[in-house]
Amino acid sequence: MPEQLIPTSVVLGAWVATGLTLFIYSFLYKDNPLFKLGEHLYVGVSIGYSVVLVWYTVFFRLLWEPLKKGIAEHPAALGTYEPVIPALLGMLILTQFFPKVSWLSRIAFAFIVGFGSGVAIPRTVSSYILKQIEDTVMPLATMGADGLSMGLDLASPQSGINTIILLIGVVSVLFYFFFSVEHTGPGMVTARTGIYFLMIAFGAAFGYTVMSRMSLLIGRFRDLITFAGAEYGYATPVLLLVTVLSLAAWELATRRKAGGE
Amino acid sequence: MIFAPLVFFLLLIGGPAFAGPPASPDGFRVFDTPNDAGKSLSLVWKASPSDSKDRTVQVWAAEFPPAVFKKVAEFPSNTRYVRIGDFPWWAQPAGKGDHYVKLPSSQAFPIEDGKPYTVKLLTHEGTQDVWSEAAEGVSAPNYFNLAQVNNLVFVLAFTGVLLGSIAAARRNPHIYLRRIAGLDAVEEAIGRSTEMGRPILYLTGSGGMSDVSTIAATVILGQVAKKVAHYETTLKVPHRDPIVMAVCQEIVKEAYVEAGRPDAFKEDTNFFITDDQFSYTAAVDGIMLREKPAANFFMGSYFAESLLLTETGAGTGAIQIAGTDSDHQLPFFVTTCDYTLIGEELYAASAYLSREPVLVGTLRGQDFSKAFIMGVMVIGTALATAGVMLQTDAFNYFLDLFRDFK
Amino acid sequence: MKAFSRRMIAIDRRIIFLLIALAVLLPLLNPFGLPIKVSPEVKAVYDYMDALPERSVFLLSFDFDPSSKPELEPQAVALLRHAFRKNLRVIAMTHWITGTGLADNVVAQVAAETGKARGKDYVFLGWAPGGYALIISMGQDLYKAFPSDYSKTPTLGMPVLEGVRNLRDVNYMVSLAAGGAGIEMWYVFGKDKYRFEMAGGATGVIAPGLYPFLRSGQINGLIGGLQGAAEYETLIGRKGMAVAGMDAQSATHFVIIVLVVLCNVFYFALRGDKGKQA
Amino acid sequence: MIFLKRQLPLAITFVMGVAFALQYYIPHPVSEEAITKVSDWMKIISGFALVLGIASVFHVHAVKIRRQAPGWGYSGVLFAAIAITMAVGFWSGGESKADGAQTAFGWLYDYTMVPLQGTMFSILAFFIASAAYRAFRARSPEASVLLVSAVVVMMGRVPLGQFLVPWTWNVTQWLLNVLNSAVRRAILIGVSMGSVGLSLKIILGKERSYLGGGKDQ
Repeated sequence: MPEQLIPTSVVLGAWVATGLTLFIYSFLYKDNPLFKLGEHLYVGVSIGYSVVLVWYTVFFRLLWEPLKKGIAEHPAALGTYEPVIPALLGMLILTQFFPKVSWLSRIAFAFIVGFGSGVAIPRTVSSYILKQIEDTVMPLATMGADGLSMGLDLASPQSGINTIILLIGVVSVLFYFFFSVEHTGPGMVTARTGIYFLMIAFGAAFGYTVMSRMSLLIGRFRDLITFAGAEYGYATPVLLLVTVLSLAAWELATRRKAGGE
Repeated sequence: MIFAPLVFFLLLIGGPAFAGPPASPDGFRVFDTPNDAGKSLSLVWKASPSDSKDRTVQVWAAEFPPAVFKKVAEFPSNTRYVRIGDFPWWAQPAGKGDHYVKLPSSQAFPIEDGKPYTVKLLTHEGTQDVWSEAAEGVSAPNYFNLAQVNNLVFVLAFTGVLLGSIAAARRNPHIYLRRIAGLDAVEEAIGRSTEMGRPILYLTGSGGMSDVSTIAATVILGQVAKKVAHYETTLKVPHRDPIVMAVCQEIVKEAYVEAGRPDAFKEDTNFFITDDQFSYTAAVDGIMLREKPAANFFMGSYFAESLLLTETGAGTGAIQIAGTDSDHQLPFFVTTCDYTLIGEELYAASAYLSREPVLVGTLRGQDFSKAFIMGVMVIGTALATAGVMLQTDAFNYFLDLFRDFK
Repeated sequence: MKAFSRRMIAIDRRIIFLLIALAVLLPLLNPFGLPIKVSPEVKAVYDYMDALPERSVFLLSFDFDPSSKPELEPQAVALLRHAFRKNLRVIAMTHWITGTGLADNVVAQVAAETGKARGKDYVFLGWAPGGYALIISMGQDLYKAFPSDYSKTPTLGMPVLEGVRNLRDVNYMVSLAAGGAGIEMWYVFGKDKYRFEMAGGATGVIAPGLYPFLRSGQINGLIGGLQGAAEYETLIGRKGMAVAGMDAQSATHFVIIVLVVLCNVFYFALRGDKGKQA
Repeated sequence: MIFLKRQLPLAITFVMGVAFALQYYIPHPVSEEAITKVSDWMKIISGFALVLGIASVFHVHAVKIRRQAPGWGYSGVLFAAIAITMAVGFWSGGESKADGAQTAFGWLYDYTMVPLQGTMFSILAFFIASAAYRAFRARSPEASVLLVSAVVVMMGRVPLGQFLVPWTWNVTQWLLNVLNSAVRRAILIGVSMGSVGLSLKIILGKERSYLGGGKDQ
């Protein structure tokens, strides 16, 4: 297969993407006009994007189309007009613009907050309380072919010894969170154990995340390396030079200004 | 003890040879699957000692009155038993050790609610086939999931404990609360901002108004704003969700009124940036770099943006106080902020800051419930271990109460 | 020592940033190829694929979008290179509409470098809606599920699909997933019913959660994250993006660890001095 | 009037809260349908609320431009970016692909939003390093424990570490599978107590600050 020529729109895209990437990275040096430009462009595009998306997916698909279809098919049915309810609630939120009647928006807030609180209760109890208890409460010993045994293998998460460690960890960290109990005497020992568990876990989670964060940077750099190629018109080196030069010029200008004042 | 596996082994290889021709399954029943949304039937029959992996069971079903039967499932006859942990003891569809098969509606054999179906089993071994009696069943959706009744009881009991401790706190408001350093620092952070003449930045997290952690963050915002109102300090609250923004607007306004400083309230305290995660982060980082707030508050739920925000804030030398229930982001808050409210402490913060009996009582109620859960875990582990040692399932009557069933 | 330590402990963050940037960039430009330990779960995928006879059917499902590209693209490339080298027939597809363009590029690129022809040696079916329902429909009739491929060529009669009626005729299948649903879905609605062997490739974040599937034999192998991709590249003897990426990973981790150690050295130097003063 | 301003919102919260808490225990399809429907409603309500957000953005930046505050030019850039994105979006009918070809809207997304998102995200790699340098000091026994476990896991995760110190891999697995799960479990249980407690207080009308202050009498 012959080497494909990259379409102009892709090359243009590569330049735009590379430029914006470098502008944002320049923030690692310090706040500067290029970062401000990148930041405001980014925020602007994201707002515009949300507006378009909300228009088509919410107003069009969830509100207008069902209403239109419903009115055409069952104009008399009450269910047809159901999307009007959230539309009305949405309008109530907009009363915020008019201080006199802005209290009406509370009705919508009550609706949203009530729904959220209600939905949360049984689901939280199910997956964050009962499920967690269920997974913690495990027999410490197993009955095998050769009788009763307690697993001492640290490498197997289900072994008896790990079940005990897990139990100690959960109980001591939970104890640390007690608000109305003084952390003195045996309580202090338990709470201290809890703190150590917390710190080890936080350290481990931190160390574990390093890898996936580095993967992101590697991915980003790989794109920049790709765009450095001749087929993209050497976008990366050219734009890198432009960025560095403009930063230097800006730095000089601000220094001169500061010196002049 | 050595003989046990040997006997088992003999049974395994010898089983089919001694068992003779397959017998038709005993006690075969078909009924509506309990505790479900309908469109499914349940089949139950007694286990037989001659069940083996070489003997297969086929499920054949037809609409009633039966005309053409269709094979809908096939499996070895020594599988699909009711096991401990599948169902709670108060909602068992069949006895322990019975065979249980759930027959959901499928493309191959759709099941509709309210329609009768006939099902029979074909036991097949070698060249021999034996049909069971046919049984009829009608599927229907149910109005209550009995298997989750323990969840409901838990919620009701927790409500009771909560209301009880709130009432108790009203009668006796002097409850000991241990110190939380992050909350002692709130006042200090506000004071420092005032001294330095720099603004205070407060973020409510990434959640919408139906997220409980966002609600907690807005409640704390009210109390922070009340303290801020006493000083001549600017409060800045950039938002990702317009509804949260509107709610916070009301909360902050009210806080200034309660503090007796309605004149000091500025309409532009709360403002919206964008609903997109990383452009919001870029903009907030920009605010931190340009306006150099002396105190940054991060409350509510967060995702990957957490470190992008806190590390920038640390670079500007602000006092940073975080509070989040997002356990995956806690390591980053703990390492980059001066104070972090870990998990539950986010929900306790408003009680600490306000000292209102309702809130303090809630903490007491939560402590009781936590103690109860700790007890359940310790006792449960002991009972589960005893169950293994004594070879009994009697303790499951207790353990099942704290399992999550779907 | 004290003055130096004080200066080093308050070191400008930008120097750290620069070190990290270099630690990523240099290995990417010039991989030093640290030895990669191949885990049995990756070896299993390689062995199965390697044992397939020529012209066997290999189905690769790209169940991710550009945000997981850094980890899953190298896996896809390594698998495709292996498949094309073994002269397998490759069917590629995606369940994620946002991943369609990315998947098409990857398949076309690897095919081009190995001189394989679209329609004859491989086909990219593109995206179709339905999720699990799509798998069921592919299990019944592939040509109904995908009447035409991504470039709008009718699938019926394509040389690459000769003798393939549905998923039962697939010899090996790998789902590269950025969410648990990808691999699990392929197992529950595909492999379980239509009896083809399958493996999974996943991002580093979700891979640990898939080990139960591996242990129970629901998938015969698992490629996890960039590390898994690097292992696969090592196995096929073509070190590529992932091996270079792993070098960068090692380098950055090493830089951070050295920084942490140094910072503690400086910290103790300062504290020791303080102790003397007191 | 007081009823409308205070009692009605509280009543709505109570009814919604109780109804959707009970919804969980009802497997009937009607209950499933109700929650799907109301979730859609929430999307519609937030759609309307976006108007509020945009108004806020316009207010903030229009003021900047009018006062010619420092950096007001960037506010102009922001408006331009919003306008262009919206124009392109509506012109493309909100679709990023039409007939298999990329639309202008799709192009804008692929070459601005995607790389910018990736770039901001990847800055974490730098920050995680500088945060580690600052925070991982053996100031106290707790800090030392944090430091050691982080370093061990960092070693155990990459080929170089596994090569130099092979045992770190096993220790990493153990730390993550056992200690980390224990802590996460405890945090989750604690958090659920807090969040269920707050939800109950809201439903029962004991916490009403989200309605704009107003304490329990």
